[in-house]
Amino acid sequence: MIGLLVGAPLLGAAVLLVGGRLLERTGHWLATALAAVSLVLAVTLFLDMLGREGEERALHQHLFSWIPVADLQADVAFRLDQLSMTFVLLITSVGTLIHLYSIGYMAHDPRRRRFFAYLNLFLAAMLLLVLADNYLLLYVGWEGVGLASFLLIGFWQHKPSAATAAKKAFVVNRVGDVGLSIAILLMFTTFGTFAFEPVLANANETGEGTLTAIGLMLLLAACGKSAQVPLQSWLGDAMEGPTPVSALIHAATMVTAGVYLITRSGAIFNAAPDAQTVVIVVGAVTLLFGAIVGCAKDDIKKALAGSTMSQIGYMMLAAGLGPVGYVFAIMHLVTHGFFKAGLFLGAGSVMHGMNDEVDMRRYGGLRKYMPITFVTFGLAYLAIIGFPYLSGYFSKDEIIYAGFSQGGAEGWILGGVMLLGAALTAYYMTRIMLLTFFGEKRWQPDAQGHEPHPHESPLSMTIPMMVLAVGSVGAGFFFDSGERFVHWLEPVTGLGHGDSPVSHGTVALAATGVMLLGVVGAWWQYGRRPVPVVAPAGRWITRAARRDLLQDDFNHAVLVRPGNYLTRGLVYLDHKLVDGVVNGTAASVGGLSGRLRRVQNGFARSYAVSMFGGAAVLVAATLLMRAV
Amino acid sequence: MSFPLLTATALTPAIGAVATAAVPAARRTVAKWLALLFSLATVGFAAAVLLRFDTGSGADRYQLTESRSWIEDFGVRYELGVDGIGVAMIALTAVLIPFLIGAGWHDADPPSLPASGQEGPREGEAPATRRWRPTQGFFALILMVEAMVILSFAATDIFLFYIFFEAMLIPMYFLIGGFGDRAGEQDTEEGQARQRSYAAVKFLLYNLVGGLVMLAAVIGVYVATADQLPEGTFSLQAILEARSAGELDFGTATERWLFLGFFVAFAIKAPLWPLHTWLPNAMGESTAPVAVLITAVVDKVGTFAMLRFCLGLFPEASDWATPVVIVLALVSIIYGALLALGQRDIKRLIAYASISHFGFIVLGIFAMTSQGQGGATLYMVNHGVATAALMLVAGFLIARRGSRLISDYGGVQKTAPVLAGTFLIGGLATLSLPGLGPFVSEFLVLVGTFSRYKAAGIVACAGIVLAALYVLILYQRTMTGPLKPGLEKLPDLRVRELTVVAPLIALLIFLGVYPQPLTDIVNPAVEHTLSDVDQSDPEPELPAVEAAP
Amino acid sequence: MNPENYLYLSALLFTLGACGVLLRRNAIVVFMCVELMLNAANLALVTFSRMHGNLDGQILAFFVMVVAAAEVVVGLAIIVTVYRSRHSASVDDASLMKL
Amino acid sequence: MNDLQAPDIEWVALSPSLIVFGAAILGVLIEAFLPRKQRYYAEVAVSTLALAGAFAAVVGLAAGGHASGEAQVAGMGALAVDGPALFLQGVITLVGLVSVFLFAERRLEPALHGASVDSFAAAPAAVPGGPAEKEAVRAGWTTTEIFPLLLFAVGGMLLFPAANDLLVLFIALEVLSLPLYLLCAMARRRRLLSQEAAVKYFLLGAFASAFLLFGVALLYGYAGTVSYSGIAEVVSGEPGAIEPGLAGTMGNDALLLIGGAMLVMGLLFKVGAVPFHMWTPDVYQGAPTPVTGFMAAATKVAAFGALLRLLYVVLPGLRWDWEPVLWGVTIASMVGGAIVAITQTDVKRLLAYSSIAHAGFILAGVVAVTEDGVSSVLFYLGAYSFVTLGAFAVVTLVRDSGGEATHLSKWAGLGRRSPLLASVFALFLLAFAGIPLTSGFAGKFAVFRAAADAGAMGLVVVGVLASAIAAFFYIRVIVLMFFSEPKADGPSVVIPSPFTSTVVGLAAVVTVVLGVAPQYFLDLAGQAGVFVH
Repeated sequence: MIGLLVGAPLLGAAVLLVGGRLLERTGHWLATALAAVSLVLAVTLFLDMLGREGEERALHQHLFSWIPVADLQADVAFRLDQLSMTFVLLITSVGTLIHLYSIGYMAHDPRRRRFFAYLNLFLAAMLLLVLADNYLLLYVGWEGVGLASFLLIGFWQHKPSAATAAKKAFVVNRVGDVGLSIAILLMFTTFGTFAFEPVLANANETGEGTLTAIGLMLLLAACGKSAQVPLQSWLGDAMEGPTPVSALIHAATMVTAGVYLITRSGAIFNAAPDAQTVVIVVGAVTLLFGAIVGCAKDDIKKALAGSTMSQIGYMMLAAGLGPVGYVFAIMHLVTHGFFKAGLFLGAGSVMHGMNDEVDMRRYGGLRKYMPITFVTFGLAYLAIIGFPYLSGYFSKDEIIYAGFSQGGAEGWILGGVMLLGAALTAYYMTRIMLLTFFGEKRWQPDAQGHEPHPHESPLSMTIPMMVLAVGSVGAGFFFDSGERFVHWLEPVTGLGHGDSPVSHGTVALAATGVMLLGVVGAWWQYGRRPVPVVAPAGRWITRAARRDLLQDDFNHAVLVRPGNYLTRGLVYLDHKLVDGVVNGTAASVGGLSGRLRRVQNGFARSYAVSMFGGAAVLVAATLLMRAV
Repeated sequence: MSFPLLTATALTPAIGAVATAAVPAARRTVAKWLALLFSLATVGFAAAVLLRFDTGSGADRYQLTESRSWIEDFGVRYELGVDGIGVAMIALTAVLIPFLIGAGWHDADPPSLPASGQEGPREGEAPATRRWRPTQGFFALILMVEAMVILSFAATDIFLFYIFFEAMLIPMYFLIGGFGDRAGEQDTEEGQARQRSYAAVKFLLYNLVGGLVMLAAVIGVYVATADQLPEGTFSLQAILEARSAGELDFGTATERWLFLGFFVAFAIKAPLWPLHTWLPNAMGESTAPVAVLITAVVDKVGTFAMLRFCLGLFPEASDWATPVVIVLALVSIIYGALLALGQRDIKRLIAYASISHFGFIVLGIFAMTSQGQGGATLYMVNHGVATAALMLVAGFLIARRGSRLISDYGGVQKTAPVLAGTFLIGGLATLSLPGLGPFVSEFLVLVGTFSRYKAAGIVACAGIVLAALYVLILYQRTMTGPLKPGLEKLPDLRVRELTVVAPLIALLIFLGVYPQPLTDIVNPAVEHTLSDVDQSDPEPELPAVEAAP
Repeated sequence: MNPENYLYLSALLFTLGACGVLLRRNAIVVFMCVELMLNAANLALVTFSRMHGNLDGQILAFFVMVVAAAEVVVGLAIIVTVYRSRHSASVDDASLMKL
Repeated sequence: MNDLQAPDIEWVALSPSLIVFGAAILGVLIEAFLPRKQRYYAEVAVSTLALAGAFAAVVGLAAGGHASGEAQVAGMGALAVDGPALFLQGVITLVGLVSVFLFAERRLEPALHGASVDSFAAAPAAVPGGPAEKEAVRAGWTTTEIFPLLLFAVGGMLLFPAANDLLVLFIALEVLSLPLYLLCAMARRRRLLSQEAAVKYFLLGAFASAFLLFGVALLYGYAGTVSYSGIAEVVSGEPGAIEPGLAGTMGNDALLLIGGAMLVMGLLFKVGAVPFHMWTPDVYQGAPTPVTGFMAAATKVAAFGALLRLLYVVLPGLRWDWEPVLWGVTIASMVGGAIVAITQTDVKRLLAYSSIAHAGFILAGVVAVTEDGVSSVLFYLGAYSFVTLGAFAVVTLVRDSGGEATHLSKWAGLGRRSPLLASVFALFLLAFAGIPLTSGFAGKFAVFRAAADAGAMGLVVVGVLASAIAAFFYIRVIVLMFFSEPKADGPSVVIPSPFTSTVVGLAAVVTVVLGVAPQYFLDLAGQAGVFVH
């Protein structure tokens, strides 16, 4: 049953890839159907799970023994508990919606079949990731989603930028993956296994040092996958991929895998406070980093990408707080899944109507042309900025509250940072809203000279947007009412209560306040007067933010260029030194030969001399031997 | 004495070689089909070996043994026998060869034939080279190599092994020097010939020197056994028994010298830094199938022999040498990967990648843990298949464009999506993506190494990132981006080529998802090897946990 | 008188012959020097046979003379042909083959 | 002085050499009395039969147990009939037989004036290019004297390894040398080179034999006898009957050591070991190729036989004195020969230097003073002689307008023009290089193992390195033949008569058989490992 959950989309991917031309017409429907199948399965499993009580809710399924070598026993086995269930539902639902959306979005793409194959592949990998019951199998899913994201980012391979972005994403993720693999190695040497049960159960028994090491390695992995500082650089470029991809992989699901990993490994982090602190710091830094970047970008998708980073920063931070935060991290993750997906799909719909124009400065006043998009996008917008009683409001405020409840200076700092982040969120989201849907039209004919004719997207695209909008509006309230979500997840993640210096209410109030501040600020800058089509130079901070706070320049200077020099140097050495030594010896033997040859000078008498000398030596040596 | 299965397995390709070589010059196609037929027959025999091999706990270490007297005067017997590792390697060899033949179907057509897509006949040699039969030679040589490789995998007599270890150099040498793809950096026919023969000579001399050093060591072993045992012997089993019975002890110094003698030979064969420089030349200059033959089959004899002979015969010395070997292996991993990054030539890039992978194999072998050595063995198989897939597709690509330079390609996936796809899969296997065979083995090697030498394990992990870099850069430069001029008419994979590649990919996936059959065969052998060097896996910090799941 | 002196003489002759071979250019002379060496050996043989009081040495000496004669035949034949074809009996001139 | 009594001769035991010498004399008579036209056929027939007969005789003797149990000293202590002697005599007679075929080959040279001719001068005595020669050529003369000369040489070689006293040793040396000197001078083409080779060989050979003779004299002076066994007794210090006269010189080690050294030097010259090797390249290059082949193969065999007997029968007592010296010679020969060969450009010179290196390898077996050592050397000699013969036979076939094309550059692309011949030659080269599954490897392994067994691991290591260097130039030739484009004006391969084909074929077969299934011959050599005293 659980296996089928993963199997269905995997089958789809295989069939579509192998099937070739035959499936050009029907392929996308097949893919969507299979995604839907896994959704149905997920729902049935969910209801079935609700049927059972607390402890029995977790399901196990052992398929077969994968790598049995001596003590090392890696199995292909699944584990479906509340945490996994949450993700499964999120993934399958959003996934199915986006399959549906893509049917319209990719209608005119010649390689649509492949696109859907990759989407299915992604679903399979992602489900495997959240369903695995040991870290190695999780690693498989982990790299699997990496591959899918590689393929999808680089889907328009003819664009060098896309290909580069895809490669960058994979490689940066690989760095993170190394972290995960080292963590797994450490687990094996420490616990003799890397299945969740024994590892997490015995986490406390081993030294804190080891646990900190494991924790940090896991964090490294999480940073890679969830685009957290310092491995954040790939997410922005990943927007080269088709918009549905950005929505599904780089907003709703894959990028949140890091949060899943850390929550899943809660037991380890709980026992390794130092590691937790690092997680918190990373989360906090990324939170602001992403927000700042998001404020400066004119490319709508890049701006949203920045926001994604920042939102995941929230989740990370929450996860770093330990039991106090896990639940809310996941909760925010889910709500974010809805509204961020909605936002991206909205952006996609806008681009669809605007000849794939992405520069917001060339939009403006689109609300008349595409009302549905405007409404859905708007609702998602309100949700993300934390407008009272929409999804974001609940999940984010809980996290901020949890931050304060760390108590003492730390609590104040965290709370402050997160409030600032909230303000920024409000600012850049409002900015996007204003630039896109308000003001007067700023678009012009493109290079080929056809004027874009903004129009509403087909139903197959708008329906998913509506559904997601509903989600972004209702999810938060639904989860929060009667702490439903908390009780649901508690058995897996545990729940902690810090003592916060400030009450819930105050936090909510403050959050709303800073939110308004951000909105007003944005309006002040972009709402009052017309927006220049060409971006003004801006202050240093803006310029830096436009360049993703110089992250690429940094990487290039510190990693890429020295790396190039190193390889070039080594290539030279390999040729000159390692090879040179060998060829040198050969050459020298040759030279020696040439010299010895001359002794053979053709004169019989000199031959006689050598014989005579030889004889003399022979005699002398023999006598000498006797003498000594 | 039961049916000599191993001999039959080795003899089939040998006969095939003779038969193929005997085909008259005009009948090229006949020769090709004949060769394919015999290689398939070999697969049949190898399958029989696989089935007859008993993996039960009580089973003998060496099975299907054959023992005939050959040269008593040298104390040499014709002794064959396989343990799990040997079975795995024989299976790999037998399986790969048909694909290589299929892939090289047109590689050896004389240039005058239009089929090979080369320029017209060269004047002035039509009568002179009437009896010159390159095609027949090509396939005959491949089969000859297969026969010798199988024998050296099966030989349990040191001398016997040595003979084939050395003898296989000659056909390899002719394959490298005689049949280049005419796509080198040198554009003149002459210049390419020169480069080819340079590569061939380099290959031969490196390996010959190694082999001769080993010969001295082999003689040394005989002498040592001769004055400690009733009579000198080369029989591996006899020596192992004698040692375990305490009748034989080389003595520290001697053992170390002998170990070095063997190890150098094997380190050259399975190129280990800094003895690797022959490989890029050899693989770069030879045709894709031959390149695969080198790296996927012939070189494996080296790593295989490290497991069977170095560890088996000289446990203390191996233990003594381990630190150095580990360091060399690590250097190979990183160094090979970095140089792969720096290559401008597709095949040389793959060659350096292989060097990096051989680093992993050696690392696993000398980690002296069951995961490490089991992983190393799996690695040999997986690397063989993966490189075959990648290199063969690369060969198809090169044959189409007539250039090995990465810079000559770009945007290929536009005109040849299937080719690009298969190439990508091969590449992903090379960077050991989970779900494909190499991942399993690489992970095992890492675990095995890490559990004994933490630092080494972590350094090796760096290789993973580099692998991703060089593979993806290669893919990006050749397959993606705008279409390079001259590639507009590039045809996609033909049926023959697809039938060659598809099964390899299927095999990769199978090995990645369900390697258990392989591990079942290999594990017992690894346990034996470990007991030879009397090592055992380090216990985890919390042994209590092991019982948990 | 003391027979050993003949030994010294023979050693001297032998060395003289050897030096001749090394120093003289003319093939004939070189060849004669070789003959000198042979005869030095003969002298030694005879002397020893005198000292040992058995005849082996003298028999050997006779054989050597015969052999020497045969050698002269062959040697002169070769040297003369060479002289004919290149109008010089100098050993050093015959140095086409080298290295 | 007791009264004379007729010596009793074991005619049977001596039959091999007797047959050969008889045939040689018969050959001379044929030259004297038969008309020119028929001489060639008569000579070929006689020499073939004689050598075949001699070989049969050898086999008979061996079968009669003379090789092992029945080993004896014949001809009043002059000749030994024992394992090593018979084994080597067998090899020599076979080589001689095969060489006869090479000598008799008449299809290679273009027919002159309707007469098909061999590769020997029409009138060796005539001035090259002079009227006399033209006359002889027009008359279609051929030098059929080569066959008796060959037979005499073979006869000498048969005696050489069997010689059991110093007198016979010296005589045998001269008997085998003198005909060779003459044969060297008889090339039909490039006569100047040929004559030069003869001169050099002759002068240096005579020089060497002078040394050897003086060594003989000194040993005689030391021991008072010329018979090996007698000297051996004195050396090992239990002389039979000490006569008063001996007292003066008897046991004077100076005589012994100097004499022994000079003797050994004389033999090392024939073997062609550094530093007594310098004649080899020139003579090999200049001599007519069939002669070179014969010389290279047979002389080495005979000389090593004599060397073995001398060292093992006469001087074992001095082992500790000569062993280190021979170590030096061995290493010098292996390394020197291999290194200098690298830069050679002429096939025949190349093979000459390789023969020097091989002399070194064989010496490694000699130095190991054990029974294994002896039998390994015997085996190596057997294997090596046939490879050499085959190689030179191939050389005779590769010709262009100027006769044999021996310059390496002309061999480029031979593999394309005539794959079969090139592959055979490649086989011989690989055997020289000691690649497994060829006779060369078996031999090399046997010798090295014997050396290692005797504790000379150092020699083995050096030898291994030397063979690595040697491998390089053998491979160079293979590269040239197979991997480089054929030259437009390259040489062509002549289709030979059955004679040469037999030689090449036989050599190839022997090379492979001794490589793949050497056991039988190893046994043979093993049984033949004991010298009679």
